[in-house]
Amino acid sequence: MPKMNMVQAINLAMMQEMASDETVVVLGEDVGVNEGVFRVTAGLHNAYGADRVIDTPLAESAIMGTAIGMSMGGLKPVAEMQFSGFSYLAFPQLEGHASRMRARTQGIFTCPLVVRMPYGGGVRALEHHSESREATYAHIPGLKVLTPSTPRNARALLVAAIRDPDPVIYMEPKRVYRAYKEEVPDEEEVLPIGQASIARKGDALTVVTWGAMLHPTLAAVDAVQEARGIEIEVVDLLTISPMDADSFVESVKKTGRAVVVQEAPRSFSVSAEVIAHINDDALMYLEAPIKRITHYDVPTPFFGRENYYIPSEDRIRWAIEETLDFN
Amino acid sequence: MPKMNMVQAINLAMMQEMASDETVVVLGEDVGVNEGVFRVTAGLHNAYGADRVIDTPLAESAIMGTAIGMSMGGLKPVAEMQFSGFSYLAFPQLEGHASRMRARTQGIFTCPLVVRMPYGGGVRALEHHSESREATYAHIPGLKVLTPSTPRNARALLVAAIRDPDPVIYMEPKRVYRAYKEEVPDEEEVLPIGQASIARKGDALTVVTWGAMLHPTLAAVDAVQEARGIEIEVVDLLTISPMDADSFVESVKKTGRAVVVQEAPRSFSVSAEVIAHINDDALMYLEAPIKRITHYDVPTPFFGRENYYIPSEDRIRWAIEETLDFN
Amino acid sequence: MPIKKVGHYTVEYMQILDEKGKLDKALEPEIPDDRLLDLYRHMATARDSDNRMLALQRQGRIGTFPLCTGQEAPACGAALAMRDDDWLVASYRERGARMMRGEPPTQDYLYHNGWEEGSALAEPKSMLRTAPIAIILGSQLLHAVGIAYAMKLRGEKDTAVVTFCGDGATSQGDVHEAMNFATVWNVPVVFVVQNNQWAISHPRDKQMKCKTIAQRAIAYEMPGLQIDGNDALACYKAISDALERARAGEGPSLIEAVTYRLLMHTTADDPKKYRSKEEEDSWWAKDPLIRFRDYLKKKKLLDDAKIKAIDAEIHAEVKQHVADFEAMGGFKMDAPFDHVFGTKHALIDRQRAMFLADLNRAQAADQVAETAHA
Amino acid sequence: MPIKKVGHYTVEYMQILDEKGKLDKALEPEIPDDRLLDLYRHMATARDSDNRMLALQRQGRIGTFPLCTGQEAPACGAALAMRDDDWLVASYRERGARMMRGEPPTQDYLYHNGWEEGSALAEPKSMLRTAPIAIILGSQLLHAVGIAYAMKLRGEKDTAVVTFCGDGATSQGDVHEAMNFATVWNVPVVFVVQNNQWAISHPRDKQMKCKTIAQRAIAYEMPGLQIDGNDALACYKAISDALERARAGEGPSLIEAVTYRLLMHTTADDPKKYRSKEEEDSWWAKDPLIRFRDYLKKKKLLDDAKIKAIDAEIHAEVKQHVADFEAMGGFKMDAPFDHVFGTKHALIDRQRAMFLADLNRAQAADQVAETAHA
Ligand SMILES: Cc1ncc(C[n+]2csc(CCOP(=O)(O)OP(=O)(O)O)c2C)c(N)n1
Ligand SMILES: Cc1ncc(C[n+]2csc(CCOP(=O)(O)OP(=O)(O)O)c2C)c(N)n1
Ligand SMILES: [Mg+2]
Ligand SMILES: [Mg+2]
Repeated sequence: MPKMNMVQAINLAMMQEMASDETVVVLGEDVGVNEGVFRVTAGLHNAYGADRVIDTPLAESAIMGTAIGMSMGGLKPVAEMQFSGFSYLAFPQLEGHASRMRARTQGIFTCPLVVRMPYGGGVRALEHHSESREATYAHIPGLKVLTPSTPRNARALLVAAIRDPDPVIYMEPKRVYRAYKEEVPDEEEVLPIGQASIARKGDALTVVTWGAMLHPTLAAVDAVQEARGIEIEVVDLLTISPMDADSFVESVKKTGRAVVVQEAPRSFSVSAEVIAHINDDALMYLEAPIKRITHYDVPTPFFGRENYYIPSEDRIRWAIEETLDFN
Repeated sequence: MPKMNMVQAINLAMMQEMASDETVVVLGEDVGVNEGVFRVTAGLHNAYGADRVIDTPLAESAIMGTAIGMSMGGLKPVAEMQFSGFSYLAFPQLEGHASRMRARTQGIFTCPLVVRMPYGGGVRALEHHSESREATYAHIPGLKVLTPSTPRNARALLVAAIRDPDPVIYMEPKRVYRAYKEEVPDEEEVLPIGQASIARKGDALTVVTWGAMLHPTLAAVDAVQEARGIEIEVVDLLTISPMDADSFVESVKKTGRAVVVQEAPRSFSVSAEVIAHINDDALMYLEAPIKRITHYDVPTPFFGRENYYIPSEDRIRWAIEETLDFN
Repeated sequence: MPIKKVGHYTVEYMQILDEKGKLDKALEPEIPDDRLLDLYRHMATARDSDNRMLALQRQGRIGTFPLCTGQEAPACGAALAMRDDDWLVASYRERGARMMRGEPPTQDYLYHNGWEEGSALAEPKSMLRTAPIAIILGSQLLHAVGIAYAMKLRGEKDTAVVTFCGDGATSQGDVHEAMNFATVWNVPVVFVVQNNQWAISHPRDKQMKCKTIAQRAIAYEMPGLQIDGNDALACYKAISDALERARAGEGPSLIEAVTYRLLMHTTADDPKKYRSKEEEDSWWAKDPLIRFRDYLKKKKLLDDAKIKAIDAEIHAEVKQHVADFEAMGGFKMDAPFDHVFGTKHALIDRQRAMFLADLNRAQAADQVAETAHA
Repeated sequence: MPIKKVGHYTVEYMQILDEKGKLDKALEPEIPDDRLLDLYRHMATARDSDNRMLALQRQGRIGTFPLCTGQEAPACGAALAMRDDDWLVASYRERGARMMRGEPPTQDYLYHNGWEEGSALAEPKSMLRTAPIAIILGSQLLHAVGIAYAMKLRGEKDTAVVTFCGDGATSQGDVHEAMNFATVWNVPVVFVVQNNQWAISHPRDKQMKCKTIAQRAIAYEMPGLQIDGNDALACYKAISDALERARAGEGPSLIEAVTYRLLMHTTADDPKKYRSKEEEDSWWAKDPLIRFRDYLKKKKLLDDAKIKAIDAEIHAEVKQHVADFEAMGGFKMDAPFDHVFGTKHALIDRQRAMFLADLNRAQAADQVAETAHA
């Protein structure tokens, strides 16, 4: 199997889906000739031409609104928001139409489309280029929200997203884009939407995380495991909405202790939903409060301070240790 | 004290604040000559003229963006979104600017402004006119989000919002607009932002709710109290963000049982945040899982079905009973 | 090099059948007699339906709805110019166009009584190319552009999209973005703006400073035309011409149809708050339905007796449709769970189960209550 | 009534000092010598700063930043035309204008090295009327309109707002909404579009079909003018004239400054992916800085020796600013908690306490690690 970074893996998914399904089109700012500001769409324009790999004028609402029209008209658009920070201009179209075209028409019209967007911090970027707002999309019924965490699952989830009959928000943790390589099969690989993955098996504590946070989490977990000779379970959500609550609820029933790690600000976030599910179905198994390690409820600072605000391996490790030690 | 419905009470707040502070301006669609589609701005245009009560062209992003400019330029704009369902067009300006102008410039520039919007269902309205998406705003650091529940607190909170140095999202439960009247003092009354209210005192169980849901909640609570001869504590959040977690955490420490009632869809919502706070600071006091009574994770149905989707007094009562009976 | 002129633009206005019924023979479109009668019938049906729905709404038998009285010409004129496999991407004031495309009026009633079933119809075939009513102003124009792009990419040569919005909606950013994308992509779209002078209480001259909406086309180097929107012939002709250009690969056009909303914005609105009886009267004098009816009379396609008969027929039909609508029922309460996603997920299934349990419990409680009262 | 013409519009282009250095005497603005030299100095400083920052960025000593080389004329020309109590609401490519308004260049370096301190300055007074850099394309034009509304309502008679965006940004809905609101409100705003031919990799002719951006003004019944944006005199004059109209209560104007981004979009961009060396060269031949310098030479305000001296001075200053910037430090790590709200709240206080506890723990751990290594 070839080794790829996440950029290459996402590219592979689009390359192959465009080859096998001629209704798939890619659109966005600078996605064609320039091959994307992160080169995620490299080679697509060359291979499939300007009509299927569309360099759009500069307007996110229009990219989203026309993608909705394309999906109603029989295409499968994969729209790129250059950065998630500008995707809010497309939010009204997503909230008002994509998420409920199916409900509005009881399935007569649907919006099978994907919105890809790099998100998250840690790359020393300008203002608006480092936020993590998956909760904003996840709270809208009718949208599916995915956050891959590794090259291999990024590819397999994007394939699933493109084939899915619903609008899918596909949030790419840009900090992972070129962070490392992983084996990714050339042949088709599809991961089911709505299903979490157990990234580490264990029984001492459950950590729930997703996206870029998987990596400092695994490092922290490794450190604690080594120091204490225990095994910690790590649940990588992969799909934020609809959430696979069973994955971590079952885990917590076993471990009795949980930590949630997210890059987003603390309040009204995905971590709260994870806690709510544990409360629903595993409260009586809990031996300690669930700790959440998050960004704080402050506007995302410019990059000079960002490393102090995004959860670090240290902060995650301390939270795990404290939760283990609670009694 | 005169008796007023919520429309009149909100109107009173604007009328008086415009009188005492000439930098206060009101802007929005149909807020002037027409006095608002719900007549919430009745009399303002007459009293303060078209320059301070501004009938804008039809564009929510522009209403918000110009309001931001006005606030930077020394005015205190009170912008109306005709319905919260159209406020998402203003979301990029709120997320990208209003919420972080202060952080971006370390306080050199600020956006003291209020965005009023009727929200919520139960009034047999057209599509997009019945959603309850307070979580969407609450998740953005730098925004304050308020949901009054009665005429009197609506007035006192709006006064606070207008005087506040930060951008405040003021969500008006339109189902309550004309539902009933309450005594509202003519004299100044200001409620602190960021502080919940104890709507009923009790020790058997804690119900946390806000906005329109306060009323079916109180009815359900009354029914259970009467049937069982117990006392239930009801916390009315009033401010969604920044949340007054102590209010219900302290209550739960006393009661050991809690129910959260919200009109919004279930997942990634304010109720999850309430549960997360209880987990943080009162987990070990809990004698039962916290039940949440919510809308479901489906696009808000048209009004023919809405009564089955918005929490009813019955559903709230059953949840309270089940939580009381849990052991 | 003094200041150079680098562009020249003009804005044009078209009227074929004027307020006084005077006809411009040179511009008169050729329309077969049966189609002309069909146009009249649908304009009149839309009008009758408005009246009927208004009465129903006042009696609480239907929800809030927007009225189309006075604006029948652009909608029905468009539908007459369109083919079944053209797409209609309308707003909420094009009742007549939807009917002309074959939508049973019961759909409209259902929709405005709060049932998704009212916008969920796969038949006739044209319904699959009739987008549901769009309420977020201006947002639908982008869908129209995307649909047109899809048609073009999929190699459809002979189809186009007609999309509608109001004068107020033109202030929305989406409308600008749609016109810009459409012209850059050169896709087959006809943008029809129903300039009915008001956006709820906001008058056109405070909505924009430009003298015409047609001149907005200049910003996109697109053909733009202002027409008398109360003149059904001008509506038909302008939209036909634009459709022809679209089909020929010549791209989008903008048509400003100058018309008037004769009644309230919706049943929740009171126009007395913001406009005068005189103004309204001046527009009743330009009533598109009367004007078109008189044209058909002059053409000897109608006479007073025939008009009376047709109007009575329409009235009876509308009444029947309302009766049909009111006989409908048994809507599936958990249908929203069927349509949130096109795939199954445990989370939705569990919530449906919770929903149904509560529903059953409520119904059981109701039965107990009823029995007790019996 | 055949088709009537109801509107006539023309679009104009202004150039004063052409590519070859030829001057239109009739249009030449009267600018005092010291101001002309000041303009040169700031254009040259912006250019030198670009180069310096590029080097720093490549060495990892500063973050990603947008370059302004080639576009000094519209920004500096605007600043020259403005007063201290006019508002500047710019985008991210107006480095020169900010400096001319008195912003120390260290601010720019701080900002682009990830510190809010770089956009948090209350002095000189003009800084309180210089909005922070706006990155969300087009969004700032609405702020400009709101600020202008506030000025007008507060009775300021002699002040106006100059706002900037790029050719790409004009595709955004916010830009349309801003121009519409500005004209309806008749507020004192000058919209300057820096049409630098590219939006990252997207060329102007695929951004819009219209031949000029100036003609967009027709859509709002607003004065619009296309100018040579590499001609500092034209930039100054067009913006001065528009400001004068604005101050006189005649409302907003649109100016399209035709220019070129000679270097990369930002340091993260590689223009070789999408445009040719020939194209770039053809625009280097129109370099606004050289052209303006030669004008000053012809005016005998400069000669080669003076130029050399000034350029060396600028170079030394920029170097000094960089040194000053790099000497800065000790930023308060928990400052974001100070500025999330203007009021105190327990939730924020608690989170700050958590933050500080973790920060201290991390620093303590670092010290332990350092001690261990020592
Ligand atoms: C984005 C958005 N904002 C506000 C509204 C509320 N609203 C419904 S219709 C209307 C006026 C529309 O005026 P116009 O576009 O002229 O269309 P008309 O109703 O006159 O046909 C308003 C403000 C809405 N539906 N969508
Ligand atoms: C709303 C929004 N979308 C996307 C971006 C990312 N982006 C930054 S600059 C740029 C191109 C801007 O082109 P133009 O407006 O012509 O200005 P220029 O950079 O050429 O000065 C893009 C796409 C952004 N900053 N804001
Ligand atoms: Mg209108
Ligand atoms: Mg540009």
